[in-house]
Amino acid sequence: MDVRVQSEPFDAGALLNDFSAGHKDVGAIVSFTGIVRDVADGLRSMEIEHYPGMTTKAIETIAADAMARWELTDVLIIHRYGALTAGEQIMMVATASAHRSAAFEAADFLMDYLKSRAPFWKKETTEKSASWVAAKNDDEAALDRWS
Amino acid sequence: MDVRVQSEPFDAGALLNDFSAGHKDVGAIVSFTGIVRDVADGLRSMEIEHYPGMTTKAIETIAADAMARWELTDVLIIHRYGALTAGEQIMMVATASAHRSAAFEAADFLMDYLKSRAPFWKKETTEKSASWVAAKNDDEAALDRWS
Amino acid sequence: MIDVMYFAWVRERIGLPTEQIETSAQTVADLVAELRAKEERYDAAFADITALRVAVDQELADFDAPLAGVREVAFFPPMTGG
Amino acid sequence: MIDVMYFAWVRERIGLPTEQIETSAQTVADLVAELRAKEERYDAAFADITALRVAVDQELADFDAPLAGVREVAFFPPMTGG
Repeated sequence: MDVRVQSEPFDAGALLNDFSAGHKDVGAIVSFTGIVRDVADGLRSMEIEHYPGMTTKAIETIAADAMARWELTDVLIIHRYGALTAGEQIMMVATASAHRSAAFEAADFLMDYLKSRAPFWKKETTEKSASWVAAKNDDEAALDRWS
Repeated sequence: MDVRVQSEPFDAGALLNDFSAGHKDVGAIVSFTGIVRDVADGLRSMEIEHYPGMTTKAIETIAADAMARWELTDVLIIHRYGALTAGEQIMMVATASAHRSAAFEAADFLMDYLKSRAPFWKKETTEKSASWVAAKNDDEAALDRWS
Repeated sequence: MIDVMYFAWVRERIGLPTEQIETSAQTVADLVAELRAKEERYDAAFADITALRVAVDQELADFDAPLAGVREVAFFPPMTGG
Repeated sequence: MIDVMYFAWVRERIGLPTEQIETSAQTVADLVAELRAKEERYDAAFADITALRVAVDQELADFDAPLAGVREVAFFPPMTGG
């Protein structure tokens, strides 16, 4: 399990290759990369605040839940904080499994939980205004899929 | 849409980075990489036969179906043929979308259809014997999820 | 003349990947019947039609698909890509 | 003494990221009541408790969680990671 919380950009392709290397028992690798989208008013920056004392622990708990729930060989999670601009990569998860469905479901699960249970908060500053991104009711509802 | 059918290995990481580059309207990228797994008797080689006249067309049809069904910005599909050994990458799909669920579902859909509707056949040669991989009833049943 | 192609174990059982066949078969099923009558190895390959799939002019088709104007027919087991 | 932390708009509304608080509150809810009584900006930040989440010693908790032995309490809006 590899969990990284960092402000620096990351190289998703290099990380995917490192993650894939040296697993002969793995048949399936799924990756998800989240990217800052531009918004209607023109995004000047996306500021991601986090709770340093809690973030890594919270993500490790989510990753351990996934590994307990599916037959996974490995899990990678990277999440950035700080100021990002449109087009930048915010975060990435990767899952490795002997089974395709396990790799897909676990990656989807990780994303649902990272969204609602890892202590990050996004603030969008556009050319016109600045506001905290509101959590969606859907985000919470998404967790019910896994209970 | 980018569809490649080739015998040569590919660099999944480099392809993922190329695929991700230059999309500011994309929030989510999902990739799936399929890897040749070792088997109990020791895999000497996995031979993938295909139907050259049909393969690319069949895959393009599957990719077009996915793009008609979900709001996707782009789709990448690479599938190899020829002789592979354990640990080698067989194929890769990547999907880009503004929406996470669309990217996940479309990648899952592409995999289900590539498995049962693209003209590839796998033959495993182990230290003891050689045999064609049989399609699973599950593979066909998986397609019903999308109808 | 139709190009008939075989893949995977169908190819191995029949012993060749492709052949040109002079036929007046109206449907794929008719063509299969002709092939089975031809030689033992064809009869064996086509014994269980439910284990086979067919493509007509490079698109998946049914065994009752008509052959009028068709240039290429391929027989193979269920696909195992991905 | 408990370290109390605020994140996102809770931090902005209260105007500071963290403070040490001398309290005899038995639960998180008691602590919230104490804070609300303190100053208008706290009262405003905690006005709608359903819009807030709380972590006790860096783990998500409920507002009725006990504070005995607790060193750190954090208040924040629902998370928006991913």
